[in-house]
Amino acid sequence: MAKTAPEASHQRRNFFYLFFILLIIWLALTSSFHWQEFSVGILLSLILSLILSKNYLKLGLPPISLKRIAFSIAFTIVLFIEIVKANLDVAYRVIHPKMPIKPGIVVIKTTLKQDIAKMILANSITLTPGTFTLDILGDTLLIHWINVQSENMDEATKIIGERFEKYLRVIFS
Amino acid sequence: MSQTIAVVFLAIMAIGIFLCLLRMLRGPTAPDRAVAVDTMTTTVVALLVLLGFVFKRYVYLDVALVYSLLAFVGLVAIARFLERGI
Amino acid sequence: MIFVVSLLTLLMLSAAIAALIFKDLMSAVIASCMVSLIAAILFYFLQAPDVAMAEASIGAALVTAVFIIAIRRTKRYEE
Amino acid sequence: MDVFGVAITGVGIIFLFLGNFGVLRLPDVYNRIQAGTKCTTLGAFLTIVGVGIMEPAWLWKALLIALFVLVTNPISSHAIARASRKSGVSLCDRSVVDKTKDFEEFREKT
Repeated sequence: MAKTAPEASHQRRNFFYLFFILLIIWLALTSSFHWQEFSVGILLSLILSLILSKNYLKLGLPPISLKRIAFSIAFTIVLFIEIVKANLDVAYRVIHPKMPIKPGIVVIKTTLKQDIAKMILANSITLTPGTFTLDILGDTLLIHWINVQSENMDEATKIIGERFEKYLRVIFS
Repeated sequence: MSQTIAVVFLAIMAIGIFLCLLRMLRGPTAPDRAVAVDTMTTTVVALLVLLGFVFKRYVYLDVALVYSLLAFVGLVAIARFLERGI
Repeated sequence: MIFVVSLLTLLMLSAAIAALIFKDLMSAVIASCMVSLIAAILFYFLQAPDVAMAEASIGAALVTAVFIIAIRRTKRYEE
Repeated sequence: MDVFGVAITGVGIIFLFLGNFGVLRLPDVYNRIQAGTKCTTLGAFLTIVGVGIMEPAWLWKALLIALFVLVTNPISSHAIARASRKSGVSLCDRSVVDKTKDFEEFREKT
């Protein structure tokens, strides 16, 4: 079956991503750098990524570059800080005798296009203070908010989604 | 880590599991009970890793690894069934 | 340590009794999932990690899925 | 190093306990999922990493388990939340706003 040129390069890129991820998982699992273990790991991840790399075509993973790596590291740091803040927030609301909650369900919009970017955004929203993704359809997300600050869609988008979206937009542009 | 601290940590986690079980017994609807099991799964994974440390066996980490991947499958099956609507 | 083991045994017993008395079969499946979770920890305490691994994979994933398929073929509530 | 690992493990266990307590205490399903996801994710992460710090030979495998927990926990909670919304569990009395209707209209339009 003949392939167009962009599709072939896309598949090659997916192959390299999958190969490195599988190799890192193998190294963490065995925790040894003996050459026998290492070569078996390389062989296995080569075979698996040759078989499976076709299945990830529709995810739309972008090519790698220095800027994207820098923004990914910044995104990870921001995410971790937000997770810690979220925990302190939930702990305060649980321990407080009167339970200061004001729950509600709001709708927000996103400008991201790829499915994998939306998935990362939804999972990050789940782990950040007071918000939880209930459903997703196209570019609309349904959010449960434990302490509603704004019922308007644009304001809610600015408060909830913007702090991650500005990183993800660069990474997946 | 001394034995006393380990036992105190394990006891706190066991009491946490007890709280989840109370929610499972009281929960008015089926999703409430599923949430209790979901919370308990994560607690149990952490408990298995800590228990492996207390017994000083490297092999015990594999059980936590398998558990963290497979309990997820059971929960997603339950959620799919609830989603179809009865 | 004996406190933790006895507490976990009591929890497992109460979850098993709950699985018996629930009228909603879906809740009973969730309770039996919880029983196998605690059983895995108890096998761990008895120094049998292989049995714990089998219990974890079969009890939490496989048996739950089989029960759910069975409930879908029949009905959910017990009279 | 040992004291540092014990401290991290202790903080993680406190968060795990608070998550379990929140599951028991909060009023309806969605609030319970919030407590049960956030607190237990960070709690399990810190506990597992703390064990990895106390025993440096285990660190890589512990990090792998922590990564699996970090990835799978939001997905399973999201599946349960979606299922409870579809099966018609209502919000508690203290809720202030419910925009679900807008979302359903949007679903029918597309």
